[in-house]
Amino acid sequence: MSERVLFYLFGGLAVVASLWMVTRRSPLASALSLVVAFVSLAALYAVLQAHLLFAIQLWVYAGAVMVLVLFVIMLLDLRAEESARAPVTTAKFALGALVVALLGVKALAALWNVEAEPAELPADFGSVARVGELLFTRYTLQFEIVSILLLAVIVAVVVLARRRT
Amino acid sequence: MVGLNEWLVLGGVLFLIGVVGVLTRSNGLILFMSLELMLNAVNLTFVALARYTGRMEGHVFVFLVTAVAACEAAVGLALFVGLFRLHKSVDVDQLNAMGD
Amino acid sequence: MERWLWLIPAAPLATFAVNALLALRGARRGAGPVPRGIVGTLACLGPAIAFVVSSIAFGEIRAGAEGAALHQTLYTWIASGSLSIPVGLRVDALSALMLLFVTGVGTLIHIYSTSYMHDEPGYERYFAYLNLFMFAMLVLVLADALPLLFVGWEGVGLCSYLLIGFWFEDPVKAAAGKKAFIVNRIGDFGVLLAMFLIFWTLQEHGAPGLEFETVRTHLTAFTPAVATAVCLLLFLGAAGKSAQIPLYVWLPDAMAGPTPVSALIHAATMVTAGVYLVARLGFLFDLAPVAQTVVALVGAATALVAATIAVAQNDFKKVLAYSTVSQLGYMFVGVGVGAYAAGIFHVFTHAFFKACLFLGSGAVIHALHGQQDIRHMGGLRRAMPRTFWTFAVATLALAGVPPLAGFFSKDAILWEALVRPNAVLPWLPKLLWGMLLVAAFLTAFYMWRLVSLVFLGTSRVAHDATHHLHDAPPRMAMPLVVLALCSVLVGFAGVPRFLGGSNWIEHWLHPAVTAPPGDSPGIDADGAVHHDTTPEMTHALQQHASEAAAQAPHSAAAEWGATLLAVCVGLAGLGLGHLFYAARPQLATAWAARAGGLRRVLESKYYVDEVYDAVIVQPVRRLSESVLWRTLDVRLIDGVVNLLGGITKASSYLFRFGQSGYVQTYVLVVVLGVVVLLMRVL
Amino acid sequence: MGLLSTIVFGPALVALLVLLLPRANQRMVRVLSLAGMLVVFIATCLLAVGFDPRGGLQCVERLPWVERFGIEYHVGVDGISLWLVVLTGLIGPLAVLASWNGIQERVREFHVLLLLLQTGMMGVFLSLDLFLFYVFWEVTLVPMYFLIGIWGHERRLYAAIKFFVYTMAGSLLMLVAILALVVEHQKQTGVYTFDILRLYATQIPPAQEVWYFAAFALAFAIKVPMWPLHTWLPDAHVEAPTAGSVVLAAILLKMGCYGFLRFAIPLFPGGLEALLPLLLGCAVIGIVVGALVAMVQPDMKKLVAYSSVSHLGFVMLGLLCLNRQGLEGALVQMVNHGLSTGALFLMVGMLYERRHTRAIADFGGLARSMPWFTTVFIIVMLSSIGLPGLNGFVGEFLILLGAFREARPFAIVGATGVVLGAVYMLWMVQRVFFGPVTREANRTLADLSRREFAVLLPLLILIVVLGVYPRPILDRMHGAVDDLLTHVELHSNAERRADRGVLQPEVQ
Repeated sequence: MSERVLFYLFGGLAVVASLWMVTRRSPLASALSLVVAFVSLAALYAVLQAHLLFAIQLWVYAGAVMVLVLFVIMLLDLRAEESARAPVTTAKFALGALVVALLGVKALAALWNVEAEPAELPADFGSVARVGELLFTRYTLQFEIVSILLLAVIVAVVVLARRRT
Repeated sequence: MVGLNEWLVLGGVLFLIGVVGVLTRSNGLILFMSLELMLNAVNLTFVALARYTGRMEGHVFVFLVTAVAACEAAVGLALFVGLFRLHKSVDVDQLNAMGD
Repeated sequence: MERWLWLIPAAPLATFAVNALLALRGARRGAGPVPRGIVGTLACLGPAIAFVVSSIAFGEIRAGAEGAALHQTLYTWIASGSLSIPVGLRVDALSALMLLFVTGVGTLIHIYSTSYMHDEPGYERYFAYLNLFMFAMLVLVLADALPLLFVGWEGVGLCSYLLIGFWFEDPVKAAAGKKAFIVNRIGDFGVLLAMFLIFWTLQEHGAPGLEFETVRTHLTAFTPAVATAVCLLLFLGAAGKSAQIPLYVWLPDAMAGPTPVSALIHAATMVTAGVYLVARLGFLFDLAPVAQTVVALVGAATALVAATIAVAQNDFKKVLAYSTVSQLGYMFVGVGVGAYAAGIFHVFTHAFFKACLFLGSGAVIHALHGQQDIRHMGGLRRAMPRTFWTFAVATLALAGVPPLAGFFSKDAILWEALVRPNAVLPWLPKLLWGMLLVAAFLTAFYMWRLVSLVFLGTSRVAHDATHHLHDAPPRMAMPLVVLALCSVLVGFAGVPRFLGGSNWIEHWLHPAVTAPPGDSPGIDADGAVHHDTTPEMTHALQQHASEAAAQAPHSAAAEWGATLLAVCVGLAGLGLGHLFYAARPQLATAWAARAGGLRRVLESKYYVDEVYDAVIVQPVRRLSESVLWRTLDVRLIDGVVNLLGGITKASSYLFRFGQSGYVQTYVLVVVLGVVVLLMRVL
Repeated sequence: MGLLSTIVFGPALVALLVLLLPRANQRMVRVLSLAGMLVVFIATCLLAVGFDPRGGLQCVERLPWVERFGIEYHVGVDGISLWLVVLTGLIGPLAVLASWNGIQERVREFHVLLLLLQTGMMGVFLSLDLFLFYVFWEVTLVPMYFLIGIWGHERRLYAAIKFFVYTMAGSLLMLVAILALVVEHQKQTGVYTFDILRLYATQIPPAQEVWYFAAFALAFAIKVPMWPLHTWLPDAHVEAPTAGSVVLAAILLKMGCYGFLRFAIPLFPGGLEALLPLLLGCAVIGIVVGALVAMVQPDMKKLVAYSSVSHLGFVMLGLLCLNRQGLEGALVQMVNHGLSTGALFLMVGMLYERRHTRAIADFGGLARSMPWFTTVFIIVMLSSIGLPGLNGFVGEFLILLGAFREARPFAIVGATGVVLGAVYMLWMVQRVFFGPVTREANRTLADLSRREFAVLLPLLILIVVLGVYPRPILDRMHGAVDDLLTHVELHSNAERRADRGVLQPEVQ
């Protein structure tokens, strides 16, 4: 029973925070609401027995990425801009809403109709050891590719951020 | 037990919220955050499916997606910093140098 | 000896290489000058070695049997399919004679140049060009096949271009060089096509090759039509190189070059290459009476026209140039009527006296510091006796005064032109003879006019130039004297039979210029060609033809008469020239005033250059510029291309609206795409 | 990696290395590029030395690429491609040397593109797989486009786009024909293959063969360029930097001629037969009109460009004749044109570096201030107008000799190009080098520097040596030319065979 409670609690929190994020005029507010959404999602991962991912979600998303975002927002000092313009123009919003509605009706209906029974889980499901085992056996190549990608990004960011003299 | 369909719909809703953000917001940073939200919605779907199939591959993919998202965040934000230096703005409505 | 033939062209080539490097080194700023003595000696050494080797070769052929030849193949130049062009050198009677005077006169002129060009800044360059010319000319003469001859042929043209434009800073001189090259190229076009025609004709006959000997031994391959085509094409080339109508216009302009060059290239050697070519392939021309007729007629017309122009020229060298054109016409009449020996004989004698005349003119111009206008000369006899005497001897030789060289050779041509029957135009021999006689008269007249105006009478030399007047210095005088002596002596190589001589030169050349017995179509007395005769009959007919031409029905008395008439005409010309320009100058002025129009036409060379310019050069330029380039290329073809481009560009404007550059528009499109997909799938 | 792969990919490899160099170190970039080009050139020389003159494809390398469609990495060299490869190898280092001072901006990018272009050209000449060939064919397009578009002169964009669109338009049609041919071959034999040796055997109905041939011929004719598809050439040449002009004239144009020999003619001999009069006509018109238009150009580079149109007309005339002399003449002439026109563009570029103008009217009397330059220029000019004893004559002579048998009227008209060639070249030389010095700036021009002389010297030596002794080149062609002729004769109709008698042994 607690699972259903947790689902609605954190699921609802995530949805509300997301909506809040999309509609805020100030990027700072948006970012903070997104942190809330990410934390809620982390909680949901825990509900789904994904222990490692729970940790990663907290560290990487709610932690590292969002700190980075906040840092940039503050660095750029975007207050001047946020007051100058409406967050969303009406036409744009109408168009977006229409498209999303079209997409949403069909897609959500389809998703709602999916039926499945939860599987029997082994004891160590979602543990670091299991994920690590997969990563270093079947998905080594993908793992290595990501590591190279990270390396490339480090170089790229250094190049991009360097001030031209 | 929460049904798989509920998890999926939750993921779908989050995703759609992200889409709305990408489509409607002109502030580049918020646009970027909406994108992150969409990625997370997909991640949620992965994790839910892993839970209901009992297979761990979903977790691996979330792991990889997270790594890629982190990369994207780093590069994307660096680009925004660069853009802001150039135009004093991160408003994507004003960025159409490719158009004309 | 055969193994050393390559030395003949190699010697001047080597000295050319050294002098060219010295010239280029001298052109570098700051390089010290090379002593002129070294350069000059080197330059003379090349042709001198060639002369020595040529003399040895000549002696060897004289010692050999009739028709003997030296032959050396160096390597295969081009090989493709059945075509194989070896670089082969061949010395037979004809080329040996040519070699001898080319290297002999060439050496003399090199020696003369060391003095004449001494104060020129481009001394090394000059000798490099001159050596290169010797090389090319010797290749031309030594070649055993048409392609190699063509190498020399174009090579001498190139050197002529370079030497005419030697003083390149003068645009007129540079243009003269260019004109010479281009007009020669028109002729080369003919030679090229002739080569192709010969090759494929022989290929069908199973004997692909371009060697003269191959042609000579496969004459049956040539039908009259093909032979005529080949010969006319070759003659186009010969007319270009040897300045015949209509391609003679470059030679007078070529006088822009240094005077020794005019003597060597534009009088003695290169310009006679066309005559040499016709004589070399004489056996082929014998098969093409139509072509022969054309050659003879063009030659006679050139001889006459050029002589009339020479009468009215006031530039020392131009007079000599037109005289050369006219004499070349004589030679072509000789080879055109089939009297190759007579034609080559005139080439031979002409080389000496015309070289002497040009070098004499060079001595005068040198003494007068570049003055070439004969109206500003006169009375130079006293100041320049050596030059005067040698010049006078050469003039008399040219005028055909017996027993100087020109008398024998000119007379041989006149006589052959009169007695050789023509199958195409029966009345041609008499016409040719008449034209040549008139030309001979004019030649004597304008030459003595020249002598009178330059050396006789009173001096009209500009005052400040009179102090520096000097006779030719030793190194210039020596060649003059040698050449003058030769002008006296070389004629005795061809003393005709009726004067008690043996006509050595005809016997000497006979085996080289005629078809070998037994392997050629027959020619009867009328010059008509029979292909259906057996070899024996052919041989008999040929014998008959040559004997008929040589003796019956003309008696020695007729020959005596014709010769006397020619001599009288020459003397009359000289006399009239003396009367007009030395004895009673006012007569000349009066006549010139009376025929002012004629004089203007002659002075302007019949306006031929102007006509060519208006009829050919300008229209072609205008066509190229305004029609082919600006209209066809730029407007039409590019117009179509740009139109297509424009259409594409215009249609792309339509699609550009989609490419707004706004990120969100793109995202919207993507999402819409997903919507559409979902609609279909779900 | 085999010799041919080294030759093809060597330059690309060097390009990668160059990319790693620091941007600021221009000298290093130049030295490395030069070294790379030289190594490739030495490799091509080794290829020529080890070449078996008896003919046949040699040094073949073969690897599967896309097996499902029978696409392979298949390279090999024969007597037809050999000398073009060597010429490409030779021009490479010269192009780098020629840009030593002239290119000062984006040096690294320039050399990378030059090296990539080298790879593309080598690939075109060595590919034996139609797909591979097409890839390389297009690869050459891109670097050239940028070379013109970035480092060109005033109207560079117009010229670059014109060049690109012209060539692209032709090659797209060729791609269609390639695919159609492969499908046709698959229908007949059941296998997909792009191997030209196997495609040679495809039987195509005569009615369609013409269209196949036309599609290929259009692509190649644009590249050659044949009149009237030549108008991109003057613009591209005039606007390109010196190295670009040199490579364009010396190598890129030959790709068109080579395409005819390797692909269009042996694949569709029947198509050639049908279109022969048209092509011959265009070739001959190209000779004459190219020369006439060259005559009146006020711009030196444009003049040389139009002279290329004329010279390439000769090449086409020779190779369309399909007899030994004509074909071998055309092959020799391709090399000769590469040497002489390459040298001419180099020298015009040197003048441009000194005076920043190419207008003939801005010069005059240069022979006084630049005697070495003038000497070299005149020698090259003489080679270009086919003076016997220099290389240009050998090709022209063989071409006209061959054409004189197969297409006599065309040969006669074409031979007038010999006269016209002399007219425009001599006229230009007269106006540029002779006469009085009319502009003060021309009085003190520097003569050839050591580097410039080093660039021209190899060309000069080859111009003289190949004129006096062209056999090393000719002898290695005979085998390949015989193979080609035999193939074409076998695949064209019997009537023509009897008429031409090329299969009958010629009397040696």
